[in-house]
Amino acid sequence: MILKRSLAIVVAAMVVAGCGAESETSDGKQIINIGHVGPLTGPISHLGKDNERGAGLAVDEANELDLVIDGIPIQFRLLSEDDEANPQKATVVAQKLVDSNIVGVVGHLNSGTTIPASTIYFNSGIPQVSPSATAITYTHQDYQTAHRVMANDEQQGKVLGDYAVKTLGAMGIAIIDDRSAYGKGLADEFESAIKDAGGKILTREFTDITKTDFTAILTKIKGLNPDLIFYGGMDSQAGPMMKQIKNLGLTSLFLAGDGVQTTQFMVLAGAEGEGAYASSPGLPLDQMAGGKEFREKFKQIYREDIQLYAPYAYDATFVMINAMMRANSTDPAIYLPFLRNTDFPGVTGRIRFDERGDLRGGSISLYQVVEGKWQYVETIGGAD
Amino acid sequence: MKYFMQDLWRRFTGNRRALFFGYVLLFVALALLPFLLSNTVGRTWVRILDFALIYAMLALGLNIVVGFAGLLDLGYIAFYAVGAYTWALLASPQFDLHLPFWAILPIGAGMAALFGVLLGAPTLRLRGDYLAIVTLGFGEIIRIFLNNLDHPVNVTNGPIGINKIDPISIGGADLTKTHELLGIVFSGVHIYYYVLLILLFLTIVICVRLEKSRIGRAWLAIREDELAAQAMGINTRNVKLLAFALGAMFGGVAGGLFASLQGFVSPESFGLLESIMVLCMVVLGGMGHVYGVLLGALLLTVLPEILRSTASPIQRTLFGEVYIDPEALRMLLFGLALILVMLVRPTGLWPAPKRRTVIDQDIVED
Amino acid sequence: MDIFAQQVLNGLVLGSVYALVALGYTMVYGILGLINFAHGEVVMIGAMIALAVVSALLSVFPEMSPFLMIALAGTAAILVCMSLAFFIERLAYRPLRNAPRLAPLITAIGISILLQNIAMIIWGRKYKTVPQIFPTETFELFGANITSVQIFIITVSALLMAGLLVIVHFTKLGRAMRATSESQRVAGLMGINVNKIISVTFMIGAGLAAVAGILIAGNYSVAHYSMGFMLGLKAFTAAVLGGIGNLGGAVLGGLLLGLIESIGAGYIGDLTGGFLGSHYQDVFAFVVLIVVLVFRPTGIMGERVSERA
Amino acid sequence: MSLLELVKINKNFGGVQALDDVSLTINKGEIYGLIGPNGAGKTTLFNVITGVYLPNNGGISFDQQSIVGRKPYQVALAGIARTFQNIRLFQNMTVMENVMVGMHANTSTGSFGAIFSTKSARHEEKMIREQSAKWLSYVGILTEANNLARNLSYGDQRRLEIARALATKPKLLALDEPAAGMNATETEELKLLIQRIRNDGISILLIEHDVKLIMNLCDRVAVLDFGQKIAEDVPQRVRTDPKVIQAYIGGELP
Repeated sequence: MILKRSLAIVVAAMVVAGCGAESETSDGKQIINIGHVGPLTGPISHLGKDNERGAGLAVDEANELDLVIDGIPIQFRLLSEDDEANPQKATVVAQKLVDSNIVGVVGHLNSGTTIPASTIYFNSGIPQVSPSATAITYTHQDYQTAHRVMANDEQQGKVLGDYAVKTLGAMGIAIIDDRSAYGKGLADEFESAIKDAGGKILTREFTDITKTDFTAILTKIKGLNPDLIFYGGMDSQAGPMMKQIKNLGLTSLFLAGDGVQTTQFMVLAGAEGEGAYASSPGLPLDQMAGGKEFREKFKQIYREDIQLYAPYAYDATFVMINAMMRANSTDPAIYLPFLRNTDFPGVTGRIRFDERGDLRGGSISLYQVVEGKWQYVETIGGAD
Repeated sequence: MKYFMQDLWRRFTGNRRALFFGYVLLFVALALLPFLLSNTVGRTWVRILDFALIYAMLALGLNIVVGFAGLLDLGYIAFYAVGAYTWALLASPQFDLHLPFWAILPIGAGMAALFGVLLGAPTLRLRGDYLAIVTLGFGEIIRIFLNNLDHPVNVTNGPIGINKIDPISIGGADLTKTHELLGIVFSGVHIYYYVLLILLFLTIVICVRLEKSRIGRAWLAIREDELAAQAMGINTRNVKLLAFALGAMFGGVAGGLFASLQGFVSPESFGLLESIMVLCMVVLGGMGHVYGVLLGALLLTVLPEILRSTASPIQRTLFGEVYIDPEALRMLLFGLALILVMLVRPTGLWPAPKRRTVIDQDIVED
Repeated sequence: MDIFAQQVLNGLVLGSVYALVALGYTMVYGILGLINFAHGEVVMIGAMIALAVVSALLSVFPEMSPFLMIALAGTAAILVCMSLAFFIERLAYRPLRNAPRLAPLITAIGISILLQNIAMIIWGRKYKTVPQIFPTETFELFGANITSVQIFIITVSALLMAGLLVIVHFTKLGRAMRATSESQRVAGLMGINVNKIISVTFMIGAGLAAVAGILIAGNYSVAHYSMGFMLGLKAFTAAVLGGIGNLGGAVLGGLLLGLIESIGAGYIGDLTGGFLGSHYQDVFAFVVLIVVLVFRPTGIMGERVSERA
Repeated sequence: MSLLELVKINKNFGGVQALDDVSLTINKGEIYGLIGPNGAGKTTLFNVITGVYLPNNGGISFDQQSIVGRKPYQVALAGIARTFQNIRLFQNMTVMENVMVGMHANTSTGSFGAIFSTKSARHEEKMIREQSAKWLSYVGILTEANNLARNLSYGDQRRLEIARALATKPKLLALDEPAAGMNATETEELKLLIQRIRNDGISILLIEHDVKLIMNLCDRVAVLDFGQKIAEDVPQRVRTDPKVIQAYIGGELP
């Protein structure tokens, strides 16, 4: 009885929801659905929204081109879902998107949600391009559908480790991570790169994404007097952390991954952010063809700066559309092999996939905060 | 289910044939439901239903602890985690163990029950809200350990989680894949629906039987008045531990099924909010009342999903434009629903009936 | 620099904030026996309001004295939080005063979800920076570094806690509050307007929460709509550790929790050969809580409630 | 023959001597009364006997066994059933269920039996219901069986508490002010009930404020004052004991 009652509600709700889900536009174009998933509620929802906007901008731009695939005029539509950064919800919305006849999905944001969802996309043959999931596991499941347009933890951690020891000359190193899949993954890879390069790990400390007080671990680190502190985590922690580092009188260098190379970090760290290093996969946006335009257009439309991964979501969407164009088909089964063979000049760099779906020869750029701005330092890697 | 159906049909018809007919109808309806859903509103809803059944099992387990024995447990999700990780460790490439489901299910249930006793034991002297915060602490401790047991020895992979967990398979047939039987195509979520439905049915039977038994009465007695219960010769310590253990057991089974359905577990799934959500199901539905709790679990799993699909269309229909972010609105309405339901029905949507027939009328009239 | 002194100082700063928030929990619990789960969200609203006021003032009167600015922002935050608490109690708790014990707990959770999402709609999803209206200066104290903001936090918390103790123990209002927490029925018979006292208790707690919100936002320079939830839980833990319902206990519990977290994260890792490092920071806090409660089931300063027959 | 024997029981709360070297003996088949002015330590003594409080020193033996340090439920299992001064029923359970809980001590179905509804479990459950119904009719409230305990009248709640205690099959029934708040008719009915229980072979310890009831009902009476036993004898002699009269100045004694 209960089930029947709720069923009635469900059906009623879906009828309401179903309004406006036509398969053709008024001017006779066929609508092609591309899914996007990220956390749109909860503590990291600002990043989810950022990705959604990046993907949305790509879809809008593609639609302005009046694309024709296999003789049919096409209009793309982005179906965006909220996975709340919760693995269980991630599979529900993944299934929901599959049900809505998407031809591909841009997402998810976190590795923790991308991995369980990838099974559902794989089983349904839906190509998936994650803009920002960097855990190695994601592409090591032998799913032909799984791709990402960002260097994975191993690639990035290695570059950062080498850079810390060889370029910055740091020997004694303290590592902090935020115990998220991203932070831990990056910190682990960084640690092994440091050891390979002959550096010494003085301590590994931990925090979590709900904290803003790091004085206890920083004080402990201060007692060890490291040359460099590495943080595997996001900007919203790194900002206050940087302040506390300076307030405690620590003089060690500060290095972090792509989660920190943001304007938000500089805003949060303020003057204390000066001198911090962070990496970002790909090339600097402003050096890339269309990069500057993308940044300005983004700001103009959403009245907010890019948070973090929007350019990657933008690229991920275009990589997918590009594969459809080359395959001359929107059928996932047909364009999937074309997606694997992508060679696309994205705003974040040249995008090609290896046999696992990882970014091939992904280059990593390093930046430093100089006079309150992220200053490009150099790009490492990029060759095959 | 039996008591519920009997009650309902007696009230409407008082007719035994109608009762039988009711059973058949319910059976058919439940069996056809996934097909109906996947053909009208999409297969997602079958998956949502799967999760609703898992949550129902969880809520019924928590109801033993909170509803029957009156022990406010805010860390119940820990047992769900223990069950899920037990399954994940025993049936995945992690240690290259691939035990069959009929072996893991009891092991997972046993592990969870063991944890129930271990975590329950130190809390026996505590009452009310002290118990709440300690159980909350235990829940967090379990999650933090799962999140960090990747070194010095790697057990859980830490925050990365465990992937490629074996699904339930019968005779070599993987139940998360699509199968064809008698010309009907069953997809993974459909098959899991039936598996979960059977297990939920068993859970309900067990809960109802326990409630009406000597043990159940002892729980209720402790909930009502612990000292008076002791004066009746009830060993409150053992009976409370039994409640923790049995409640945890259901959590463990639900966790194992969750792990095998998802194929992936990570500590993110077992946070404090999940514990609170399950508690909301119990209280909102009607604490101590098996069918009320069932209703609460189904509503609180399905409601957010309905809001997910309706938050922006409704705005568009009403105002012609989407003013509030649909996601924010969804959670806003959810919070509001919790408050309103409690204000209107403080004992829950479907509380335990005030008069229970525990005595046959003929004994009274003797 | 003396590492140990620094860790103790870190713990005290963290602990004084916990203590301020814990007082709100413990006051409401003492008087109603209710875990006000939405209290952490009140802290967040306090921080957000103050931040909004400061930002507005900075853009309109950039030359205004920082002290006046913080005073205005503080007043606004306190007033908003107090009225918020008034309405929360009135709408979500009062109707349930005679309901089953868990019903108000669920409305509290509902309020918490509601406030978070309202804040998200109003102030957005991003972490917001708190402008530094005072220059940060660092001082040396017993070999430890302390910033001007931290000194401010400890001083303000200590003053507020002392003030609260004076109100509760030496004023008519305080007597009425204590009487109400002993027995609402008897207090009512003695001519005390119980509903009013409960409202006032909620509002005082909310005022403290608003101040705590401002102090936290000022110290860490960030504010976010989800900042209140974990903080609230920690503070609740602190209140229970000290003995819930007991004001002195809340202060003690808050300071202790701060010290445990700080010293635990700083030293336990080395003592256990790296096995229990700073990732178990929250575990230490909970383990101490559990151990204390196992030996003293009503907290450190809680009354021993022996079961009467 | 003695059933319960207290030897030099002392109990103090934070320096206040609530019980001071109290010794007393209750014989089998006896109705034993315990009186004393407010604050004399009656309820404390009661709680010491039933295991709620641990005495600071002293011995308690019941049925030739020491029960000092036993938990309340162990005391109940040993054969001492009790009622409470301020009625403590299981309010939201039915009258019948309350008595069924009383049967807990003498039944054995565990969770296994309950879940699988084994034959012995069903058999025992049937026995529990029949026995409970019997106890309800014994105290005269069988017609209320299906009502919630909290909906009973005051007098019936007292009766239910007694029925529930009897269901544990005690050797000694300890009643803490059972007549409190009762009118004359109800008290008279209670008196008959207590006598009937005694005649059925259960010894009774009765704490009462209603001195008249004690004097009419009890075989022997002990008087407590400031934690000390100041008299113990048959009612007629206690009534005329000068120490007792002294303790009750204000003329409460009839």
